[in-house]
Amino acid sequence: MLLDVENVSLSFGGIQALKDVSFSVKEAELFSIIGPNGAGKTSMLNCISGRYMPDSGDIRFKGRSLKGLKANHRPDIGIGRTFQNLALFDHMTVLENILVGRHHLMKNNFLTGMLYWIGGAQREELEHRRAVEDIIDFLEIQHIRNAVAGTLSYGLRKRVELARAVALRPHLVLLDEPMAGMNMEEKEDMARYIVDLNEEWGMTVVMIEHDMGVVMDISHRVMVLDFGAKVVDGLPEEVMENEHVKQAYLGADLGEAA
Amino acid sequence: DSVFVGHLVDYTGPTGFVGKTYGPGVKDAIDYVNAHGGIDGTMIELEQVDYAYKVPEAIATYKRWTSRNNMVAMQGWGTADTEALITFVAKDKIPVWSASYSGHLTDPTGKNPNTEKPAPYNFFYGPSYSDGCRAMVQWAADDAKEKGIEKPKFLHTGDNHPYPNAPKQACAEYAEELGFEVLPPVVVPMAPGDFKAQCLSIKDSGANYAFIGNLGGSVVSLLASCGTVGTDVTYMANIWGGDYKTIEASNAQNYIFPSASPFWGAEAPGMELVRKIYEEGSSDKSEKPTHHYIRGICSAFYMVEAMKWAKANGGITGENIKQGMYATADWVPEGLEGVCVPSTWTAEDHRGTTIVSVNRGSAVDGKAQIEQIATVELPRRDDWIGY
Amino acid sequence: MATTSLRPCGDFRTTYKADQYLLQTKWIGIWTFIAIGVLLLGPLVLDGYIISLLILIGIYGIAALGLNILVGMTGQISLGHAAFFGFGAFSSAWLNSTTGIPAILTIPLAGFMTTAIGMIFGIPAARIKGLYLAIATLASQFILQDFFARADWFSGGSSGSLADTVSLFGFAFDSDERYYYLVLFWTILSLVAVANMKRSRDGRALVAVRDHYLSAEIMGINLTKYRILAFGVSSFFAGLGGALFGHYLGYVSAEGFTILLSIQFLAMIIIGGLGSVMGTMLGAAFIVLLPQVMEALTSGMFAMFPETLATFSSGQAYIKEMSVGAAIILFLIFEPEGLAHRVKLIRQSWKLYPFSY
Amino acid sequence: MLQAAPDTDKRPDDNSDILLSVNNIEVVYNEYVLVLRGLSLDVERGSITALLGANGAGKSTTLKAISGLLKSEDGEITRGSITFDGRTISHQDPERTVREGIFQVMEGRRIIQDMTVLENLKLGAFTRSDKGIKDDIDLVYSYFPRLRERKGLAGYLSGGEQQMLAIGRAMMARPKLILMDEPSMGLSPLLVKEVFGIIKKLNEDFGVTILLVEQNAAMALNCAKHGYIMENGKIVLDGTAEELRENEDIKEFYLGGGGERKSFKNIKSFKRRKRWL
Amino acid sequence: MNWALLSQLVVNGLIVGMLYGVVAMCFVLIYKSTQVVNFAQGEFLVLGGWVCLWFVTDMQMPFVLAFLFTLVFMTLFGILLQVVILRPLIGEPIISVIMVTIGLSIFLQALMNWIFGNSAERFPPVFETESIAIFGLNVETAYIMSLAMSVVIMGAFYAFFRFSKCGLAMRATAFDQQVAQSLGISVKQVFAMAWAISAVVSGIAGIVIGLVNSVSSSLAIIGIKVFPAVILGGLDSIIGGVVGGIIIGVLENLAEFIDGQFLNWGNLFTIAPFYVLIVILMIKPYGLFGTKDIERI
Ligand SMILES: Nc1ncnc2c1ncn2[C@@H]1O[C@H](COP(=O)(O)OP(=O)(O)OP(=O)(O)O)[C@@H](O)[C@H]1O
Ligand SMILES: Nc1ncnc2c1ncn2[C@@H]1O[C@H](COP(=O)(O)OP(=O)(O)OP(=O)(O)O)[C@@H](O)[C@H]1O
Ligand SMILES: [Mg+2]
Ligand SMILES: [Mg+2]
Repeated sequence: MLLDVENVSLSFGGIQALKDVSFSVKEAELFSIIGPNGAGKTSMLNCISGRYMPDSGDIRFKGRSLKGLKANHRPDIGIGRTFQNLALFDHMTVLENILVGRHHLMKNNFLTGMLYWIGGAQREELEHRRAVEDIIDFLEIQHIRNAVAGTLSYGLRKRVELARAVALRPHLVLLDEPMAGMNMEEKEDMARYIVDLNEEWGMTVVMIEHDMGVVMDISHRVMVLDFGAKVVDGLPEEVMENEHVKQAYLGADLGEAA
Repeated sequence: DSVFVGHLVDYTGPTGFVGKTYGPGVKDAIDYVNAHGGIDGTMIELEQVDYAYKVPEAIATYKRWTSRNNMVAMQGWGTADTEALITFVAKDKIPVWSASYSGHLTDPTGKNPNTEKPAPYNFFYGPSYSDGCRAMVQWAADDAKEKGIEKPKFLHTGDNHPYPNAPKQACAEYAEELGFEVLPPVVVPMAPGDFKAQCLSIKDSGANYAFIGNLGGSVVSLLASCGTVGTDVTYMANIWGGDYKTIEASNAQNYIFPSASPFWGAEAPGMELVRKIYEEGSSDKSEKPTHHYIRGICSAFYMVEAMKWAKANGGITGENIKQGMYATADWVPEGLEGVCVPSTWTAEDHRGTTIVSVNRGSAVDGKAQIEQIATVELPRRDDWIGY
Repeated sequence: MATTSLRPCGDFRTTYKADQYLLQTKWIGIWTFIAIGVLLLGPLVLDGYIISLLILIGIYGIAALGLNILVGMTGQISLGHAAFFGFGAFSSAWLNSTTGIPAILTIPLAGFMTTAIGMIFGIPAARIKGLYLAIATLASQFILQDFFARADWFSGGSSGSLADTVSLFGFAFDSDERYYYLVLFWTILSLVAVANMKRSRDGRALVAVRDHYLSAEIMGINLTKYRILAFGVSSFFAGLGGALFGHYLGYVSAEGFTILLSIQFLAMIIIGGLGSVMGTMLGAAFIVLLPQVMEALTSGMFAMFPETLATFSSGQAYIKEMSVGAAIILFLIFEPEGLAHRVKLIRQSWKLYPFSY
Repeated sequence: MLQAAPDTDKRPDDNSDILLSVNNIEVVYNEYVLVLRGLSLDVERGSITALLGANGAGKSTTLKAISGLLKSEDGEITRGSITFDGRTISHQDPERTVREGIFQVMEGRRIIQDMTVLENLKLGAFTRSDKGIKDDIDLVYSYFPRLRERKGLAGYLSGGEQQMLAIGRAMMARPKLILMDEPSMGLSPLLVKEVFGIIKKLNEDFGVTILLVEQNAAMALNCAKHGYIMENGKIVLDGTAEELRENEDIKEFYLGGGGERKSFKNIKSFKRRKRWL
Repeated sequence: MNWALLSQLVVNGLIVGMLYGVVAMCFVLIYKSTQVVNFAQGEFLVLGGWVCLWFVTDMQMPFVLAFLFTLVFMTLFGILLQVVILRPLIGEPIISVIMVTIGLSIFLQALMNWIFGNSAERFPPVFETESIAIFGLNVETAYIMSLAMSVVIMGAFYAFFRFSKCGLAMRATAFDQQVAQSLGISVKQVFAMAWAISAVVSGIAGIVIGLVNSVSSSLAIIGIKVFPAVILGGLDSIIGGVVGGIIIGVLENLAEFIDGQFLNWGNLFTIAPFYVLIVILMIKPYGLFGTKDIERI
């Protein structure tokens, strides 16, 4: 098991965002979390990526407990993510945004950075630039490479966020509603990227998504949260059969692609 | 022909309170000299620049004058610009008459162990801050005797800045000599505000005499606050801290302060000329001038006469003017008898005068009433040069 | 959408290296070198006044550059920069007089001393953000100012301290013309250094912290470290500038490192353009020249029509000062994003010429 | 419980006059980025009109151009005009436009995070002075019961909850015309249906005209009467909802294939992007 | 331990602090509705002082009348300011607007020096008793006036932001001008109102300060002196402003006490508030009552 979440609970003042949720994600799996709005999906990701510390329970990654591991150290052990409400660096170009993803892989610092040519900063920058360009090509955002992120359209920003997360070179990548605000065609592209990340780049993916069509088709296993508690997890088909899910999430007529 | 003299003033900046009254004195005086034949025919081209007490502006302006107008002498203003320019003027050999009277400006050779910072081209008319304070203390000593206080207490008030601090140490030492008990100083910000707290400390410390190192609004606030609190302490000011405006604005009582010239309206042979200068001058006549204005005139006239000497002895150059300052002893500019105190500058000692007149001022229903109550002549002690 | 890219047409890059050049296009490169050439020849043609202005612009520019790293790049407003500037001036003088290290070396050393102080005063940034932090930096201003006046051993107290003339292998930078080259050297060095930093790892990290510190943290950036380091780096340039200032005057006095100067530094970078390297220099020039220009204008006006303006003659000084204030206001009304932004737009328009979009 | 806003109590079908018309506008950002290249569209009074298009096509820009919110992003209309109810509203202050009855639901929630849910709803009705406000708040709560429970600051709401609030705010405003920018974004399938229900209700019961930008084309074309497709800042196709639903390209690129859709999983090969220009 | 002195200092601190509080409120008001920190605040105060003095001395008005006229003047001044200078800056980077207020302070400073002169001028006696004794400490009557006023103003502000629609509109504008506009809020009007109110309150404070210290341009520094107070209370909290003001006032006086009695270190009066400020901020990064910004992604 790559990721084990064990009885994690989290509450904010009155609100119980998570009630001891447990699940685990296998190596190279494409795992989806679904559930009504406010069910606690994003909170779950926040716990894994270190934004929140669970009140109780434990999260183990590669067998190692994440207790007390600061958020900014988690990329080092291989956790990367995107955000539901866009969180790009609005005044940087797309290129710089993605390069920030390489931060934890780079060595050069203020001093060598200032000297640049002396002390190998330049070499390093170029190496990583190359890596980033591969990601750019893969996600087909060449045309906006030098655009200022803040000026991009919503859908494009989503894509840049994915690029930035991929740039972290994570084992486990957490995607929070990667397809929000995309039309069918773009969702198909996005789905292709995610599947490729999973199959070709060998990344383990945990994805939150409301588009049942996508979730059903591409995810290996699905977990359903409601009111902070886990309802079921299992193969997509099984989950869709679950009465509770039909009622609370899909609404009467089941399985239909949103 | 003409020679160029630069004139730095602060009308709009933090020291505008007194700057506005000193600057015009210098300008009117120079205008008067020009109007009456200049320096034996040579006109003085005076450029007045308000640098608002900002150092970089002072430097830039100075550089413009030296490089574009080949300035031969300069009338400066405050501590900030004077100190920033010390080394420049020494290098360029341009004598400066500042309105900053810091003791360490009086040491042209830097032989004083306390400072070791030579200021060969800096001059000013009037007692140094240190001497001014010493004079106050000396007067206080006599005053205490009269009042029959056997071990009077003295303290220094003022912000923790170069200007108020300038006389602090020197003055305290002299006070000790004269048998005062010197209390720890009370720090009063240079910016005005409510100073009742400080007044309470002063009151509580049981001081008999307090020296006020600040100037302008800050002094007004201090005196006002202390007036409200009700301290029976005799406040003695730095030369810039005492004038009718301060007294009227703060409604001060029995306020002691030094001066190096008569006040406006006083009778002295030289006041004739002062009045002429004022009337012919361009300064606004809305309010009557203070003694700072008159000191401005003196400062200008010493420069002018030094220039006269220089012209007679090989041309008006910075060096010659400097020599001109050393030419006469017990020197009073012609026509200003009884206005400018007889002064002597030498190559080792730039203390122009050590004679200080002590005044007492009180506000009587909103109008200041000022009387001279003593004249103190301090010894020219060597260990006091430059500090 | 290629329109959002800031590349001029007909300028294609074949390698990533080429794409990361400091001087983005051939023409910028050429112009830069021409500019440097002109600056090098400056003293031969220009008079002392201009030289001294250039020196001041250089010195303040270096310090402002530091502030821009803090405010422009990291988004931490500081109201205490003048204090660090002053600290640099005193440290260099102090080092040089006590240890006897030659001034040419104490200047950068002063920079490092200031870095240390800056990081100490930067510690609050670990927890405090935005305007709260800005006011907290006011503390460093007042505390250091108090220290200058108090610590006679360090600053010479009320009578200030002497700063030796800088000299290198017997060549003394004792005239403005000579000192100019020293300042020019450090200015160019600082500009290049900061420009380099901006395009490398830690520079990006700083901007990331400014733009969205939450996601920056998730991207593996240690917020506290960078927030405090930003203070350190910015103080280095403040100290460097201060040291150059001190040795230029030859005499350092606690007067003049007040909050007013701190605010002027802020003015420089805001007018120049937050986060822009070249802009900082433009801003410094703007602030240094503005009073000079206004002086010239007002006195010129009064010289031209003495009688019509006679009634105001007493107000000349005030009119000048007012116009300084007004100039700042008007400038920001018409160019709220600073000079750098305007320059960029102009570049855009001629790149896309003749097709305006 | 709810009185319809005045002058909108006609049946949606019996009025075919144009409420909003955008004539050949050109929009430029920061003086050099041309985004809308001569775009025109009409919105019929009392109808729902859908505006579809790829990411970056300029949909949000179009809406901002109408509501006047471009200015605060250094955008400006350099050519063409926009008329609302016969009055030209291009270049006029946004608050004015709102008072005249155009309300925009902005992309990406844009709720006021440091206020409570209730305060946000109250602000939605800022331009209103009638008595109905209280009832409408209850109405919003009846649609989104989750919101009633959330007493804290709106900033702490979940993405979807914020989206609900954004829509609720629009319901509070009761304008003549609502510009909806991707209302269903980030909502669970159940709520997506709910939201389109609301849109219909607003339109039918309260006679609010709606210009709907939506990525969920299927849903959008279901409830819309008219539709526009845009590409790179131009309208490339328009017609009644039925026509569009039948159009092959629309089927392929917006509705997801013809009859039965192929699984997302098998879309491996590059697909030739059909472009109308 | 000198209890008499201590108590007197504390009383003084409370009273002076109250005045800081009033000035602090002016900051908060502007900040709350525009996110701008007004560096020209000090000049606003002095302007109020000068204008009132002018009405009293040159126009020979009775004080009360002059007081009211001053408030009217300040209102107009505030609105004018917004129309001429701040309106064009709507939607521009906040820091630029802050910079503009700095430019404004330079401008006003010079203008007032020119018109009213650089020296300090004293109000003719306004109250029949210049000062009254509280716990053995003589306090200027003017302070009592300000005390009463500040309580009223505080109440008014509180109600204003709590209950009125404008209050909401202001907060919305502060959060995001674009969103505010999209809701039909006129950012212009909000700004105009904020600056007008703030100017008026500044006027009141300015008059009090003038009565106590005599009016002089250098009083503008108080604008910067209250920064710690504002921050201490929390930038966006009216009550916080006042509490902060009082705390700083008392702190200054306690510092003076400790300094004068024990340390003799000098200058604690000016520096101490800042040390304390930093300590408190380290514990409560948003001041005592400031709302913390939402850290949610
Ligand atoms: N920092 C916080 N403070 C207070 N409440 C919070 C916080 N974060 C989340 N919540 C609450 O916890 C609940 C779960 O939030 P979360 O964002 O995890 O929902 P979600 O499953 O992502 O919903 P959606 O699908 O709409 O994004 C929500 O009701 C939200 O109000
Ligand atoms: N402030 C801005 N400055 C410069 N360019 C901008 C700005 N805002 C948007 N753009 C550009 O305008 C184009 C259209 O943006 P817009 O947001 O209208 O697209 P959209 O149709 O809403 O896309 P999406 O469906 O992803 O929201 C994009 O290419 C974007 O880069
Ligand atoms: Mg979520
Ligand atoms: Mg959009």
